[in-house]
Amino acid sequence: MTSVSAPEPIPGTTIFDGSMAMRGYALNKMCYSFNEAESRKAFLADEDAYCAKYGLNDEQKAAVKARNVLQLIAAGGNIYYLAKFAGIFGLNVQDVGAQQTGMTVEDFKAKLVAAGV
Amino acid sequence: MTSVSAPEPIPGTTIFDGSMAMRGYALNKMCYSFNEAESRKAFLADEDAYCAKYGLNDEQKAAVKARNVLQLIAAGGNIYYLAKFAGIFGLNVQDVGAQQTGMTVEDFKAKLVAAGV
Amino acid sequence: MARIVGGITTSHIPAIGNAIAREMFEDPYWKPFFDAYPPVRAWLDEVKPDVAIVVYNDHGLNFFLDKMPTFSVGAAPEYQNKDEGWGLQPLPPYPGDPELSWHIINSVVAEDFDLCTCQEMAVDHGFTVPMSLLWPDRAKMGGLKTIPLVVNTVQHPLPSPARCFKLGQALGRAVESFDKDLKVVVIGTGGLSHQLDGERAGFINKNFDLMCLEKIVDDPEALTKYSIHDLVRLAGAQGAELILWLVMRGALTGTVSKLHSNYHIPISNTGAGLLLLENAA
Amino acid sequence: MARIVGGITTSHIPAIGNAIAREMFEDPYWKPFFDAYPPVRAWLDEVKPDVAIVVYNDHGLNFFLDKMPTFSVGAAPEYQNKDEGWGLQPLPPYPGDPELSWHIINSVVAEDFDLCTCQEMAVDHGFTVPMSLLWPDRAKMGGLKTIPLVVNTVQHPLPSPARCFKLGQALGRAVESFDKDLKVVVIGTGGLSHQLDGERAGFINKNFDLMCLEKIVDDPEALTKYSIHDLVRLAGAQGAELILWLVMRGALTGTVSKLHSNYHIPISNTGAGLLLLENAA
Ligand SMILES: [Fe+3]
Ligand SMILES: [Fe+3]
Repeated sequence: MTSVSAPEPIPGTTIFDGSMAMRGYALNKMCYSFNEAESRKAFLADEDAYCAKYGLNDEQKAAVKARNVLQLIAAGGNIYYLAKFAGIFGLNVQDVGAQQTGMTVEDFKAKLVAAGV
Repeated sequence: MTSVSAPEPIPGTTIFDGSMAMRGYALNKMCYSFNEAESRKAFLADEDAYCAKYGLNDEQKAAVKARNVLQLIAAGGNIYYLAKFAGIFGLNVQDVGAQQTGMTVEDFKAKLVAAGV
Repeated sequence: MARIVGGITTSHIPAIGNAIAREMFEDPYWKPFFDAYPPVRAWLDEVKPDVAIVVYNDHGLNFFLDKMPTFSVGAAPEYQNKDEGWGLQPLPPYPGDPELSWHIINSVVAEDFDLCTCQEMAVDHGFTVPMSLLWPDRAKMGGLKTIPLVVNTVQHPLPSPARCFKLGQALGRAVESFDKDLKVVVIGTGGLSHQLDGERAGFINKNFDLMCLEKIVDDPEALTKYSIHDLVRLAGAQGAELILWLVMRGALTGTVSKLHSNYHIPISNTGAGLLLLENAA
Repeated sequence: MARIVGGITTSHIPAIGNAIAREMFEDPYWKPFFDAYPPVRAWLDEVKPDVAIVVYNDHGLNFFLDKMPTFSVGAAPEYQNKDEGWGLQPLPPYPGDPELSWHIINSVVAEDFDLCTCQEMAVDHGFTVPMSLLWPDRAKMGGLKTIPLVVNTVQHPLPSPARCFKLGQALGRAVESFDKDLKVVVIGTGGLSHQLDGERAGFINKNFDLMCLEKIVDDPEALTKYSIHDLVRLAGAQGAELILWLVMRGALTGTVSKLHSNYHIPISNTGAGLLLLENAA
């Protein structure tokens, strides 16, 4: 069953597989709730209570508080659900990309343009 | 694609397939809600309003009103969801079987016992 | 490595749940049914499996027609039993084994089975009734963990008997490639012949059931030749639940021997079949 | 009989939805992207398909991890677009074709694909952005009906490229056995290379994308040799969306010719590929 054994890791890349899915379930469930305007409002009104309601662990709570995407991913966050969290603060995937790569948004965008040359 | 073309009908048996599923969607969705005690209560409190809320058509409303299982099936009801409707009135699958076959519950049970001989 | 120590088939009729709740074990209607179970419990007591994979169909508790998967595998740390609407009291939750669940999911998806994975899943009588029959005393479950495997029997098209058997075979390979010393039992629930709906309600086919009880042991491939439509015609609309047994049987990859069997008509509207199959390496 | 008249690939990036909403068609960043679409629209205008099958991945609107199916097919009379949480205004619903949906479901399940069937389904930007790009004027859609086909790319294990291609082939056979004179177009959405998450965010692989744009036309089997892990490594974590293109390509059973293509870097974090493939009988 070689297809099932874990292949070489890919640098800078977390595969969202079963083990990440288990770790991140509560966090992702909270982020999934942000599809609804009321949930986003409730989160903004009382962030701590909202995180507690979804049963986030301490690592997840700290990552949420820090708005830190790499920490959120390490805590089991899935980028598709995290995008809804980022959206609350008006951040798009380029802002998120810049934060994760430690670049300014301008530099991150320039890097993308350069990929086309 | 012979496996997809419709095979011989089976007397007294409705296959709950796509066409039945389309026909019965509203009815089955209502019955699915009866998993929850509050929904059962709301139905009992105002049956017409509850049926209207789920968008039942006239055939379905009439079948619900008549507590008639064969009519409910003809209107697209699926037995698994209908069982939850029957449960509201304390009817089990033998009561439902008797009603559909036009037998008394005692005769229906006797028929089942006879199948074992 | 993990090993599948055996397979069990048992009916999962809700009325059984009621009878258990009311402790009707000595009632003349129920006695011939309940009396068949002690030998299976004794075997479980002796073998002490670590995990039970329970193959059943959801009856409209966890899944509705808005999202109706063909095959679903639970990957939750525990499984809640919930109100199904007609009076069965919900039982305490069952512990899951998410690590083994994910191993199975990875292995089986790699073999081209298109699973639905469920990290939260409410289990209904299709799961709880067999568990209560096999482990009437929760204290005796010890550290037993469970994995629900749900097959669509609610809305046609259902997966064919052949497809279900193949899923079972892939499940067997998955379990036996899991790198932990676990004893796993696979439980195929439901059946045998019954029909709840329509003018043919109450249909039971004893001859067909007895044939299935025989073939499933030594010649399960014979049963995979039937189409779903054949099963509905021969075993009744809900008799198509035989496909759940075929998933279980497919998972037994070793030398299979029948240690115990029983057949009883009727329980509620159903011909109830019980089998204990040992899977020797 | 129904016929698949062609296949289209297009990116489905949410930023495109924003740019459309703000009518940024002449903006220097967007112009080279939007300018590629008129030839495809002209073809659609001429061919006037009756049904569009849209192959996409749900990005966390209709499905959550409690029930995550591998392959889902919509069977609803209409599909609602809903709030995804980050500002895209929901669009009016899209009409479905439940009759063709059920024909496809019956046909494909009979070929051992274990679908999840959805009689209610909210569609997200993965579906709506391609629709807006191809039919910017809803009035020009005429009686066009839609069928969403959703592939899991959110949670591993994903179905392999080979499995997705085979699903496409089964889809092609299903459509072409439908007893109604319909012209069907299949739209493979998403891709090409991109990665949103991790320290490697912003990864784009132009050479790999250009290779895909070539191979998908004349030698799609070559792409089915990759594993999902290969795709993540070569095309980025979300570049695995290439499997959606492979479903589309599998459905083109006739003589395939490329009528139009475009490739542009970057749109948002992505290499955006557009292809119009004609499927001659
Ligand atoms: Fe059942
Ligand atoms: Fe996408």
